Amino acid sequence: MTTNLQTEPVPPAPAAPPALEVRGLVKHYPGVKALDGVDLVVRQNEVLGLAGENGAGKSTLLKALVGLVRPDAGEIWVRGERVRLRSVVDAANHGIGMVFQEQSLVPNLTAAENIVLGSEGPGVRTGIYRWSTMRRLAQEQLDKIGSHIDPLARTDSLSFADRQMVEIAKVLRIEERTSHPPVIILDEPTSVLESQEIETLFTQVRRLREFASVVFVSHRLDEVLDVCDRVAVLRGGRSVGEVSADAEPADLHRMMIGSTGSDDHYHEGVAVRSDEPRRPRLEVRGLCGPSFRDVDLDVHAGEIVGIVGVHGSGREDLCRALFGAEPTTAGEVVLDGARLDLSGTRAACAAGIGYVPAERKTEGMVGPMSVADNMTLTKQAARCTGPIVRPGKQATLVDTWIERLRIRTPHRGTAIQRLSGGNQQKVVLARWLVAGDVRLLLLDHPTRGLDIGARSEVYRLMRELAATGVATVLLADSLEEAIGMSDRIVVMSDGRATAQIAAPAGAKPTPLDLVKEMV
Amino acid sequence: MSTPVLAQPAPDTPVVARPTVGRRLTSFMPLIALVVLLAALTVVDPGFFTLSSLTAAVRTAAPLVVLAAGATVVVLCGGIDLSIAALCSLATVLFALWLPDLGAVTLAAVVAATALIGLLQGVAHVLLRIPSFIVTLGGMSIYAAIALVVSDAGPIPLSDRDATHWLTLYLAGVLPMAFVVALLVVGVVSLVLGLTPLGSWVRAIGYSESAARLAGSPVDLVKVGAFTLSGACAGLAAVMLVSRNFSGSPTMADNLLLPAVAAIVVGGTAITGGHGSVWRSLAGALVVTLLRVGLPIVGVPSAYEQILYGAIIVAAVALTLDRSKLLVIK
Amino acid sequence: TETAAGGGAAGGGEAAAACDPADVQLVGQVRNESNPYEASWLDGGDAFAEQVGLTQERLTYDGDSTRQQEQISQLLAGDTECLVLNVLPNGDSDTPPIVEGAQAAGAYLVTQWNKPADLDVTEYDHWLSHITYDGVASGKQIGDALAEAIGGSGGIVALQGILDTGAAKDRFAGLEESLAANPDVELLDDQTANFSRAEALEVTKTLLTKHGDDIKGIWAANDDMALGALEALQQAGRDDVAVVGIDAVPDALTAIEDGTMTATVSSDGPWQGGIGLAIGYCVATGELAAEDIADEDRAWFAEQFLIRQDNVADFVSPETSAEDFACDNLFSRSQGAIS
Amino acid sequence: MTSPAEADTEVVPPARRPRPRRGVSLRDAGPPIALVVLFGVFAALSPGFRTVSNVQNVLDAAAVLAVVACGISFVLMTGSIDLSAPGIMGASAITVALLVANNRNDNDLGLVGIVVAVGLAAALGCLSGLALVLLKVPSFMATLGVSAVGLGVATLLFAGVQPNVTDPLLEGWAVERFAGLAHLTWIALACVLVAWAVQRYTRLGRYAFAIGGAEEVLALSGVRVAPYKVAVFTLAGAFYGLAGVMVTSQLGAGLVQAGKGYDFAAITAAVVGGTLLTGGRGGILHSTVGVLLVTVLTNGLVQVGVSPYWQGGVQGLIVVAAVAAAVIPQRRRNQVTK
Ligand SMILES: Nc1ncnc2c1ncn2[C@@H]1O[C@H](COP(=O)(O)OP(=O)(O)OP(=O)(O)O)[C@@H](O)[C@H]1O
Ligand SMILES: Nc1ncnc2c1ncn2[C@@H]1O[C@H](COP(=O)(O)OP(=O)(O)OP(=O)(O)O)[C@@H](O)[C@H]1O
Ligand SMILES: [Mg+2]
Ligand SMILES: [Mg+2]
Repeated sequence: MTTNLQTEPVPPAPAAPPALEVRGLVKHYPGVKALDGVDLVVRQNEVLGLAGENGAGKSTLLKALVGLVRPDAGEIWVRGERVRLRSVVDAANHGIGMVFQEQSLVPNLTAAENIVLGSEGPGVRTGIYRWSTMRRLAQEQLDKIGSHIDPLARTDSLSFADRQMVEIAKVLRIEERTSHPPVIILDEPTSVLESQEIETLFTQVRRLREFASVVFVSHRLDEVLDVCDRVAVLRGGRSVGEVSADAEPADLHRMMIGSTGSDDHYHEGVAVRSDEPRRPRLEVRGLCGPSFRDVDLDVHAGEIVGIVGVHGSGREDLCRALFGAEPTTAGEVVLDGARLDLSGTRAACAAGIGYVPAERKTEGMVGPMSVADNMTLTKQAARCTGPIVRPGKQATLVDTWIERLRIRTPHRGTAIQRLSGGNQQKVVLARWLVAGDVRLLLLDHPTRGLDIGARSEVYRLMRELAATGVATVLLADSLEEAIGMSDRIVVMSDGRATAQIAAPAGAKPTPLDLVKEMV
Repeated sequence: MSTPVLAQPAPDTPVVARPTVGRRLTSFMPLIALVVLLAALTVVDPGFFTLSSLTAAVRTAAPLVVLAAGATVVVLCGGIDLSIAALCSLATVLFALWLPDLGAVTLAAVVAATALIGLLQGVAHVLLRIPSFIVTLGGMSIYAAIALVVSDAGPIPLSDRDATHWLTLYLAGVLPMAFVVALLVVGVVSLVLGLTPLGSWVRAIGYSESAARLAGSPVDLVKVGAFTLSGACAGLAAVMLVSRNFSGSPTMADNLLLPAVAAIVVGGTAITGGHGSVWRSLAGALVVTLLRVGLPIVGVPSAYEQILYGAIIVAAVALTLDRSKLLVIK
Repeated sequence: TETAAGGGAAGGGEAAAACDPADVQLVGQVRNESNPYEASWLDGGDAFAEQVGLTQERLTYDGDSTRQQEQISQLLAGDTECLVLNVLPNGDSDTPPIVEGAQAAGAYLVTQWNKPADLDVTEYDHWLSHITYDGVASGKQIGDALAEAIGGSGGIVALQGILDTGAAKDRFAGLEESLAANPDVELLDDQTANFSRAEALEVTKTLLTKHGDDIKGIWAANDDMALGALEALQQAGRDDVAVVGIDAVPDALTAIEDGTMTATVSSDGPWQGGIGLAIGYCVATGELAAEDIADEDRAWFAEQFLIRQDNVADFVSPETSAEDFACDNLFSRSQGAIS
Repeated sequence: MTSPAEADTEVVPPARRPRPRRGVSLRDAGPPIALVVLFGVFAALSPGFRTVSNVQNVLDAAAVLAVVACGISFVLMTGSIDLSAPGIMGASAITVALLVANNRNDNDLGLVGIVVAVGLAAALGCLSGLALVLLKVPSFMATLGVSAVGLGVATLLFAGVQPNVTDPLLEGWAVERFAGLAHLTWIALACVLVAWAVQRYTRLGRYAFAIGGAEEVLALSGVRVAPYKVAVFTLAGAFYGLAGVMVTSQLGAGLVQAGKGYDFAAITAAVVGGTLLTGGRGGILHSTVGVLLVTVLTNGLVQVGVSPYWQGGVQGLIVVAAVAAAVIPQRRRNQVTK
């Protein structure tokens, strides 16, 4: 296993100029140096991975490459020519296109329109739409990535993963836009995809390499190493080196955080659990809702129960229903012996339930508000700081949690939308912890978009909470996560809980065991 | 068990983002707009800048300030209350009708009644999921009809002018009592929003209601509360109008709706919710009042007055709105 | 002829200083300039001001009660010693605060059209006069004219004005009197069209389909609505329906000349705009003492005429002459005190 | 850690999915149902209501509001609001009355006059759009300001004397009928069709829809949003201008107040029809249903004989009830209503 550790960027190959080159890029935000002299080279016909912790500056760098971020200093060269990118159109004309970390589709347009948006070409003639052409253009893109979406379906009626495929189909339109080999940037495209879709995507990425360059960002390091030819690493807004594709995830990780990490990031055994049989903390009996039926579920205090299932298995709705955010039609839920009122989120909160939604941007956080406000949004937190908010007390409380969760933010008063995705997620999680009285946590993809370090930290946190007796329901990002974190795994398929698999430390099931139950 | 070594505290010690001078200025823009407008009016007609003239202006502005203050909270929550003016008219009628029987408690009764009506509106909004625009638009015509019927379609003179006399007095000889009350309302609402979690709930609801709800904030309660406050403020403004007109009338305040919303927006509160504050509406209401009375008084002809009013009000908003807080302007 | 006493702000008119005619400030205030009647009112005020070598300050408040109050109180916060106001209050309830304000500030005030019945002009010494037209009489006059036009029997519909205005109520009361006197005329329906031409058009169309040929006549509380009704009739192809209104606006007079409209009642805008200022001017300059105005001239009905095709020519271009506004001739158009 | 390849076995046959939505759905059925119900109730209550001539009357009465609603729908689609109708309609009404044959001057421009008036209205609408995108003034205020400007311009042109229209073309619009409906009604119908085609088949219309859905995403896709916003307001202004001309034709005179009340009436109609004020949902057909609903309501209350004192109140109550009923099929637990 050779690890190619280099601290200097690779000099551009003498023969062909690199597809894209970045020299000394700097970007300051109030209180943060998002980019601090980044150098990066994207060769032609290669897949370049970009790795780094949350907040390392990956998205900022990539946005600079598509003209969305105006760098304070530094140069961008495209195919040996220095360019100034002022807008997305500018970048597209230079053959650079990007799939953004946060989904960026117009929900009320059809998938076809989204795919050709901004580069309709023959789809629009003198301002008049030609729906059949549009449809054909979109279908061509969708065929490329093997997606079976109806191009004329409204985007907001598609599933999250389908929408991601639409985005990828859309960025591939760049091929049509330039005669040059394009550079396609994918910022964490896989964080919401299932493995089947990920595989389709990778096939596409490999196909793209034939005629284009691809920049690929993911926090799943194995995935990065699997698909990329080379992985460049960012840390604190600087390029710290690169590794080749045959490196081990651990090496990559080490480079990302600048020190040695540990493989054991699921922290099994941190939680201390008494084995005496007690009444479960959460008892779900025959619960029916919009997309699940007759679900029975027990979660004991201090237990982490993972729920796995394919798309449409109804696990997400089940979670929301337990939090009172989705209506139920039948069934009963008992929390610590008291019947739970499922009529609304407030009742659930009051009963000590916390919920971390999967769609962070729209449901998890209030973007323009500060980290502190986001953290103390719950009624419980309000009780903590008293009916009259004492700024000092609130600040201490918030600062404690910023420190405990190592949230990278310039200040507690910074608007949460200015934080990197991972740090945002930590704030959302912290919301349920500040009051200190949460009894049941419903975590829907809590580590979506988090780097290994942050992820590990979240895992540790879950274990610690479990140790203090918090019951946790986890909808994991991947089967591995579900297996690693859960004490017990419930498999859901078609809206029913079909199997239960014990997963105690030391006797974990394999992913295959789960998959067998899921189909 | 080994804990993984995590990222060290960020090497570049983050500096606290301190507001720049420009940023500080933007938060005072409503006041600056007010001063600029006053200066401009004084330049056109030096007689305008006298103590008695200013006193008259703030006295005039008092009901508008109260109306706008209440509705601001609804706007901050992302809704809108179009019923304030009609409710205020109805309240003037109720006040005049109830005064002979209720005497000293009429004020409290009227404010309680309008608060209750506001509450009902809020409940209809959150329970039936009808957009606030429609609930309050419907409310507007319903209250107008009730006012017309209970007043028998005419003004009702005050049976006892002393009941509202205190509102027409002057504090320290110059500060009209009605305006003092308006300032109190603004102060109390600002304090409550600033010192309790209500403030951040209101803003969270305005920015992103679903996130606020999933964070377990009492969304429905806060919204109903906002409508209740808005109703109560309409009742209080009605008493001010009655004290000025010595009667209640079923259409007395109807024309205050657009000025009140204009006051909120001119103050720099985002009509889409989230960003803004009550004191901004105070400044906005003063700007709007100056425009309404100042332009004709300094001698602008009627047709040009409207054109100027339109232009200035747009310019004022262009000045006061803090765009750094808003991603898109709708 | 200055007296040492100076301001009239305190106490009232006993020792009111006579103003230099050049110092008198004339203000006319109406709802808006975008309707012919009120525009002509302000023009009448201008004509009078020119006659005495002054200019009139034209104020409009867009039918907005609060805005009217705001303007008045701002005006009264300035120099009020020789201020003369000729005001059209938006509604009855708007009159008391204007009166109180003028009284306290010592400005000379004449109001027109709207006044609560229980507000007594003689209790004030700066509120010089209140002028109005007898709405009950005019409502009855046109009601009778309408009854006559449809041959004394048949169905009519009424278009009411803004429901909470005194004018609308009085005029409708006049119609009811007329109906009592013409038992064969039946009121099929009454609706409000808020004194608006556009609303009258819509409402009339609906009423025409509702009552069809039963409608023989339309009684409108003002000419604007009558004109809207005429348009509706034209669009429905009906020329057998008599229409009456009030105000004698130019278009209505034309319609009467053409025979499409039956009758209206004159309200003389230019005269109203001048007379209010004239009364105030005469008192302010000391040519007329407020105490000398007879009680029956403090609140009075002005002369009005029923206009029909036979006499319409006399009213087509209302003229005001200087002598209408002479200080000794101010109350010549009085039809008697408001009871 | 297992590599993703290992988990390949996770591949499963396409799971049961909700059918993605295409075009119209049951969610949009509320307002039309409310319209039918309301129509039925009035027809049952009042014999006068269910006559053919009254149905014609309702359609005629809906004409102007329908044209205003066409304009306002585009603006609402983008998530903005437009209160400029009264001012723009007033300005265009006076302008057209002064340009076609009239009693104030010797102009007799006929159709050209109409085009000029609509052009002026479009320019005023454009002004709202520019204030929105250049000065970044929220549309609520920008259009309120433009409305005041329009009224001012109208008052200036009005100059105290009502211009009466004698132009046969314009007068004919209101008086002459084709297939039982006034020409104005056919004009309104044409407007609705044109507006619908614009919404459905032009880039402007689709982008307006998209701006309401996710404005920032358009920018990310390299679409410059500002010109489309200005265009939307200009288009809306043109519709208001035409509506002003139609009112002038109906009344036979140019009135400054020609557009009074049409702003809120049109917004109500649009919202009752199922357009969201936050943008991105609804459209011309929705608004047209809303216009019919509101007009049927106004007409029906008169036909049924509700006291004029109560009419406004009853109308408000029914509008609220209709919207409440219409949102029932689309009610979700965590739904945001603003
Ligand atoms: N618009 C902004 N305003 C202020 N600070 C910002 C802004 N965008 C990013 N930052 C800051 O710049 C730094 C880099 O952020 P960036 O989004 O590039 O990180 P990232 O590497 O993409 O992280 P993640 O893996 O979580 O997506 C972070 O500290 C972030 O808080
Ligand atoms: N209110 C609803 N009405 C009808 N169908 C719904 C509703 N809510 C969700 N669904 C559908 O029910 C199915 C279950 O959805 P859910 O998102 O809970 O699945 P999931 O197992 O969480 O999938 P994933 O792995 O993608 O998170 C989906 O097909 C979803 O689109
Ligand atoms: Mg990122
Ligand atoms: Mg899911």
